[in-house]
Amino acid sequence: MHPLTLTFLIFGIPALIGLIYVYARGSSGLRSYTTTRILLTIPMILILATVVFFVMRILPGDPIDSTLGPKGTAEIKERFAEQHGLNDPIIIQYGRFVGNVFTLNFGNSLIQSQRPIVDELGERLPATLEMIIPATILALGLGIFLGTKAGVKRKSATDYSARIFSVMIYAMPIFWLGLLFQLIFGVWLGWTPIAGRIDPTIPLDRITNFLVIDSIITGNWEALRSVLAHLILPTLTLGLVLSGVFLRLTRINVIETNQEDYVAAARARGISQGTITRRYSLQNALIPVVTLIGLQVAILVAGAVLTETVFAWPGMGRYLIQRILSRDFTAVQSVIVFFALFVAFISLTVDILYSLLDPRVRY
Amino acid sequence: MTAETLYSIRNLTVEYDTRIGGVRAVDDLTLDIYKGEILGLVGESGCGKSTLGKGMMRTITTPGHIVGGELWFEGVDLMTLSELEMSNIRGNRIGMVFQDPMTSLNPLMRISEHLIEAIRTHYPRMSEDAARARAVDMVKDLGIREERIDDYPHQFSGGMRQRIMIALVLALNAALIIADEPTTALDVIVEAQFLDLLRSLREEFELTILLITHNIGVVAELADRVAVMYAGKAAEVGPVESVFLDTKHPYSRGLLKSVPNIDVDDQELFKMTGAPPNLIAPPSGCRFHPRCPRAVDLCTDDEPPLIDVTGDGHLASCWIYSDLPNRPTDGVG
Amino acid sequence: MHDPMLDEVPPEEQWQVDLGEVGLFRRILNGRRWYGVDWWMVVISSFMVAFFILIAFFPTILASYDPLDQVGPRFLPPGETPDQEVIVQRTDSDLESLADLAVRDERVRTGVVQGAPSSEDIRSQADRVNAELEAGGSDDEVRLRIVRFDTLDEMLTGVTTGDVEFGVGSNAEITAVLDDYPELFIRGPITGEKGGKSFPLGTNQIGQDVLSRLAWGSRIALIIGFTASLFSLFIGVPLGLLAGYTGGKFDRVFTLIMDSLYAFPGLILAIAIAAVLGPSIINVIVAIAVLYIPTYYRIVRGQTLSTKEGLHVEAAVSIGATKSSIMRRYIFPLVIPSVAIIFSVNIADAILTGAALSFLGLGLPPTTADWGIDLARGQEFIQRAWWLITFPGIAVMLIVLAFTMLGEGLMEIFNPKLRKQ
Amino acid sequence: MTATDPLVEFDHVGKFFPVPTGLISGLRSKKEKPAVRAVDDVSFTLERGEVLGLAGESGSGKSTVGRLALRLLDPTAGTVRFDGIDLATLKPEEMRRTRSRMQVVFQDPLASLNPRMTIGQAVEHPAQIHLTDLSPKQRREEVYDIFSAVGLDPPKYYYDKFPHQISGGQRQRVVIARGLITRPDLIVADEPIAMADVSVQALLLDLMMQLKDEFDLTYLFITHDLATTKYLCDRIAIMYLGKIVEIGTLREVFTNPQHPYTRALLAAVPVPDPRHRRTEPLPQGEIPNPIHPPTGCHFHPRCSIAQEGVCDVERPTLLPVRGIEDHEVSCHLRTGAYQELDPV
Repeated sequence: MHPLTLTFLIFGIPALIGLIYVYARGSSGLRSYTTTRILLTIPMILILATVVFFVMRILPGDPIDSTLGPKGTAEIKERFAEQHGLNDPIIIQYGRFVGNVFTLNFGNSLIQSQRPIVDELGERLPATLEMIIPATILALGLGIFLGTKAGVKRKSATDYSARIFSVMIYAMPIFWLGLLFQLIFGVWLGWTPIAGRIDPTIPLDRITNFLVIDSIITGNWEALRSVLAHLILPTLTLGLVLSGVFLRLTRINVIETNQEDYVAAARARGISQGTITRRYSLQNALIPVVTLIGLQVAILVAGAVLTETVFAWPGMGRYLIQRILSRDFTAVQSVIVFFALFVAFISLTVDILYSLLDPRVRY
Repeated sequence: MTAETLYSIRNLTVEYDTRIGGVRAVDDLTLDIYKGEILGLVGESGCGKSTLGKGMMRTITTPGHIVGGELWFEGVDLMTLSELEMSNIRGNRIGMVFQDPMTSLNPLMRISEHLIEAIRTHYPRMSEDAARARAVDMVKDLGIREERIDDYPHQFSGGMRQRIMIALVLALNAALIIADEPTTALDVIVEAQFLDLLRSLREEFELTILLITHNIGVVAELADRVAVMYAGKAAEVGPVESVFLDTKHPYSRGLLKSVPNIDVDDQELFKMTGAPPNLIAPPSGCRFHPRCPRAVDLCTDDEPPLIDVTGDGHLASCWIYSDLPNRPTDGVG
Repeated sequence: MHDPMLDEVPPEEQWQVDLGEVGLFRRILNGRRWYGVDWWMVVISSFMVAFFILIAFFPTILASYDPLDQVGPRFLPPGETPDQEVIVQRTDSDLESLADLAVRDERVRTGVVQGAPSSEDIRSQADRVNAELEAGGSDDEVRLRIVRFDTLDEMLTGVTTGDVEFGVGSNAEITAVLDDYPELFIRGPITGEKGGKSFPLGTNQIGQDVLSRLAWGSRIALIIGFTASLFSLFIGVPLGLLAGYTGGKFDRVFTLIMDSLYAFPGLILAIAIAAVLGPSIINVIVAIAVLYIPTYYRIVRGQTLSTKEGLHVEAAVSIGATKSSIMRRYIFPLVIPSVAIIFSVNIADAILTGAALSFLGLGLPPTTADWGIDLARGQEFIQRAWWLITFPGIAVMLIVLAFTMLGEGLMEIFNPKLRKQ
Repeated sequence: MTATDPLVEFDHVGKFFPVPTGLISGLRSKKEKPAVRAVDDVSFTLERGEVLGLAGESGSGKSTVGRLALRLLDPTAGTVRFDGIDLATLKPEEMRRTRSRMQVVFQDPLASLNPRMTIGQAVEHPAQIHLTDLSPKQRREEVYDIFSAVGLDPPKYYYDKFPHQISGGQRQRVVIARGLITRPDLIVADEPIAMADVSVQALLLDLMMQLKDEFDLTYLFITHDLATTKYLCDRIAIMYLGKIVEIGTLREVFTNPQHPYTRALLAAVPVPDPRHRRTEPLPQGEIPNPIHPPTGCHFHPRCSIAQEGVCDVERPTLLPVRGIEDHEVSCHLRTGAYQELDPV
């Protein structure tokens, strides 16, 4: 099974279940909201694809020259252009390109390896996801926990320290934080490896390209240990920076819900502060936070690109940078469009999740 | 009417610190609430009535704090209780109903969850089913269909939600209900329905209700006794008929006569001069003296005590009713 | 139904009449007691911002060298005086300086320790001397025969025994053992200059002064930050205002475009644009600016919509004010404070993105003194020179922190919801 | 524009707001889309110099009528005439000119004043727009005069103050002053005193009466508080779910209320006199959901005298009460063919 399809299954199934629940049990308002939301993502992807397509074309720099470099004689360039259909009129290229986007076939990479891009992505997407998922979990956990603590006890020591932490982390350039961790934990203390996904000397056959899963399936415990060790620093880097964003979001919302009448009413009923924080302030505060998680995906992906560069992590981000530096035109386009699909998909799922959370929307 | 006192407030003082300085919203206030009565607490905005309500429940949060005074309830001074002991009383012995029904219920919790949570907070030993049964009874008592108990707050109208708030209080057989502007956010007809409900509940559950409102008509219609507040102090306290018909304090006179009355034709509204006082630096002596037609030097010098003018519980804090020689005269009007 | 102002904290307006005249400065001062941390945040961050702007205009305050010149030995740790290469010779040798060797016709035997950088330094010094001689017209030439000894002691004994005419080694190491070789003395540094210069933040892999590069780097960072933010402000704000006020198709179309751009990972777009445009400061600015237009658009449009629904705009319509005067006097002044707050947070983001682009090698031409580039180069030598990545990183963080704290503090003070308590 | 034309005339005016639904149902043809009939077939006239009270609970459409009169909203059906002119026919520039003759006072004074403009500038702006013949100095004098007229003394002191620096009552005086400076004929007051304290309410009501004579104004006074209308108005219209159910002189409506809803309203208003006891029974239930109003007469589900087959089927229209002029009611049992069925 192609790793890419596997990844789509891991994410696709829960989203599909959510969708079925919405159409089965949701109110008419919710159903029309979801259909609108789905229909809206199509123009969104189209716009992004078009922006990327034209950004590549109209700006200076002839892709063919820069790809083939000096050794590209006239007729080699001609054959190359012909082969990749670069001579066809713009409109046809655009039509084919849009067709590819929606059929998820990204054609072949322009340079030497000429491997179908889908295979390239198949290797790299799991690598990026293997880092992004734990980072997001860390970010959400830490961010929401500290955010609630700060929001409930406003103008107290915890509130100020949490805010200082969130501003510091927000200002921290993610690639520098990575370098610092490498320096401290890698070079000085030597606790963790500082680059790559696994110790090169350990053999591990790749099934899903999710090394954690592969090493578990194949029962290769030594590989598992090495993979986990390699995961520590990148996850910590990306996770901490993201936690700053969630902390601020949760804090502002918790403060606002804490000022609502129903919190005062609950307190007047003698409900314990713990229950009030959990069931009244936090639950209501999480609704806006969930909606904004969709938007944070953009920061997550950008962060991933930088973290991969610092830790030489063979993921989508690094692949994009390498392809850009080597002027591989179609690869760059497809990776960017893939990111667009990824972002659109996540924000759509988060929106549906939001509507399931809030009874006012559900009924 | 020497009824038994349920809640006795002694010299309560509550201060808010704002950007411009400390503000005494409630200043050395003494007031008794008798068992089984409906006491109307009326006054204009900024007079401290809502703060008094919160003070009695000790739910004042920063920037406000209770500076002094005693809160005697069922033989205990609530000021001496720890926060935990106090939270046992809140909801269980003293219930509170708020002004805006739209925002007083947690939008993410069903009505049944609200009720069961409140009941089991104070009676943890009670099983889930028993709590739910009690909740259903309570809701039916207040005219809400049983099958709607699992709906969410946004599925109810304003009037219905206010009844649910009452249900939350009665579910715990609270002895005292503090209702802070309960009808202000309701339409006229729903308000009238709600007042009738409060009156019938008072009989059925022998409740004592502190009705805090700015609407003088509501107080006249529902309250047995009324306390008029001005600038953090009690200006006049007494049975509703004698306060309305034989008003003693000049401020109450002005206040009660400046309200349009639908039963009176070609009514002449009383127009009070000046504006509510500046509580950071309140006027010296009697706080109403700058706006009082009867004010004399004595009023500007020292504060008048709350005197029992008629001898049967009709109190007023005004020098007219003292026996001092230089006291102001009481030309009616 | 009506709800008279029941907030028990007495309505402020009443005694504002008497206290209205509190001077602006005093109101800022007594704001401290009330706003607490936010007040401190704004004050501290304003000083930091002022400091960075000062350095950007006058980098020479901190930078004592040109950021691009090679002014010292490579990989010199911060604060250390360089361990100079010195010539050690017998006390009885009359060799004054390297130039005296030029007259010798055969190669002069020179002792060095295996693996030390001395051989390379002495040879490059010799070349320099020969160049001077040649420039001076004489055709003499210093020719050396490098003799490698396994240890420093062997080399020094070689010099004492005359096996080699003189030896070259690290000043620190030789002085430590000089007492065991009474016949030897240190002539002085091979370059002839007295005492090596130390650099407060050390030197990088080419020998450039890290501190100077930091100072000049602030100029680049601020240029990118301000210009990119201004660029996106001048496009995003008017569009947002217009879309918010006029509504209709214009609003729907632009909102769809802006929302799609907003949801898209900005850095990727910037990378694509910067990569295609090629490394130059203008391209970086354009790439970042395009990124932040949606931010301004969304916030200003939201503010305009909520202000437009406000009663005072409906009242303005009812007094017969023209559309433009409503926009100018009733909506724009209410939206401006939030634009100022976004602007400061936006500069912080722009600087961060600029540094990220250069770190990825897509931003500025490699020769510019830019923190991102220093960090990227520094990563290669992370084992050997920790200070190469530390100081540029701190610089980026501090400048971004300054602008973010300014934005965060102001947001807290101006946000009416939070001020209610 | 003849002298006898009423200042304001509503002729079968309707205002329907589409209910926001998703994209899909949005594609369906316009007519099926559910719409809230905020104002539904309302007709009345407002004579020059008169004070017409427009009373009703939330959702009755009274505020919408106010905004339609000022053409802050365009009617979906029917015509609104101001001094005989159909407002819909005016071109934007002409409409702007006419605005000097009609002004508004909203409920929340703080929200209706621009926080970034001093109250002097706020009141001066309409003068800048409409009184173009005045020099800046004369304009400022004009503002000072209006300030004194509304009781903001000394005017110079208040000129440079910002809205948040003065009290609620003073702010509402500024809003009134802003309306008066162009010497309008009509003032639409939408709950003008609702947010003020009791003592301030009395002062504002008195001020409005005094200004009516001084500037010979006509008021459209919108409120939910019937007691205030009794104090201020000449004629009063009661609205329920977008329709006028009863309209007549103050004496008629208060002493001889015809419509069951009016009677219920009058009974429900709390009276500041402890001896008062309510006689009329209260209607059950609450105001229905405006998106799907009840069939026939909207009040029939809550009405104590509703007749099966009549009130829940036919829609009543506003007809004169028998034998009394200037008092109309929209109830089958009180007018028209079914009068004999009236149980009371």
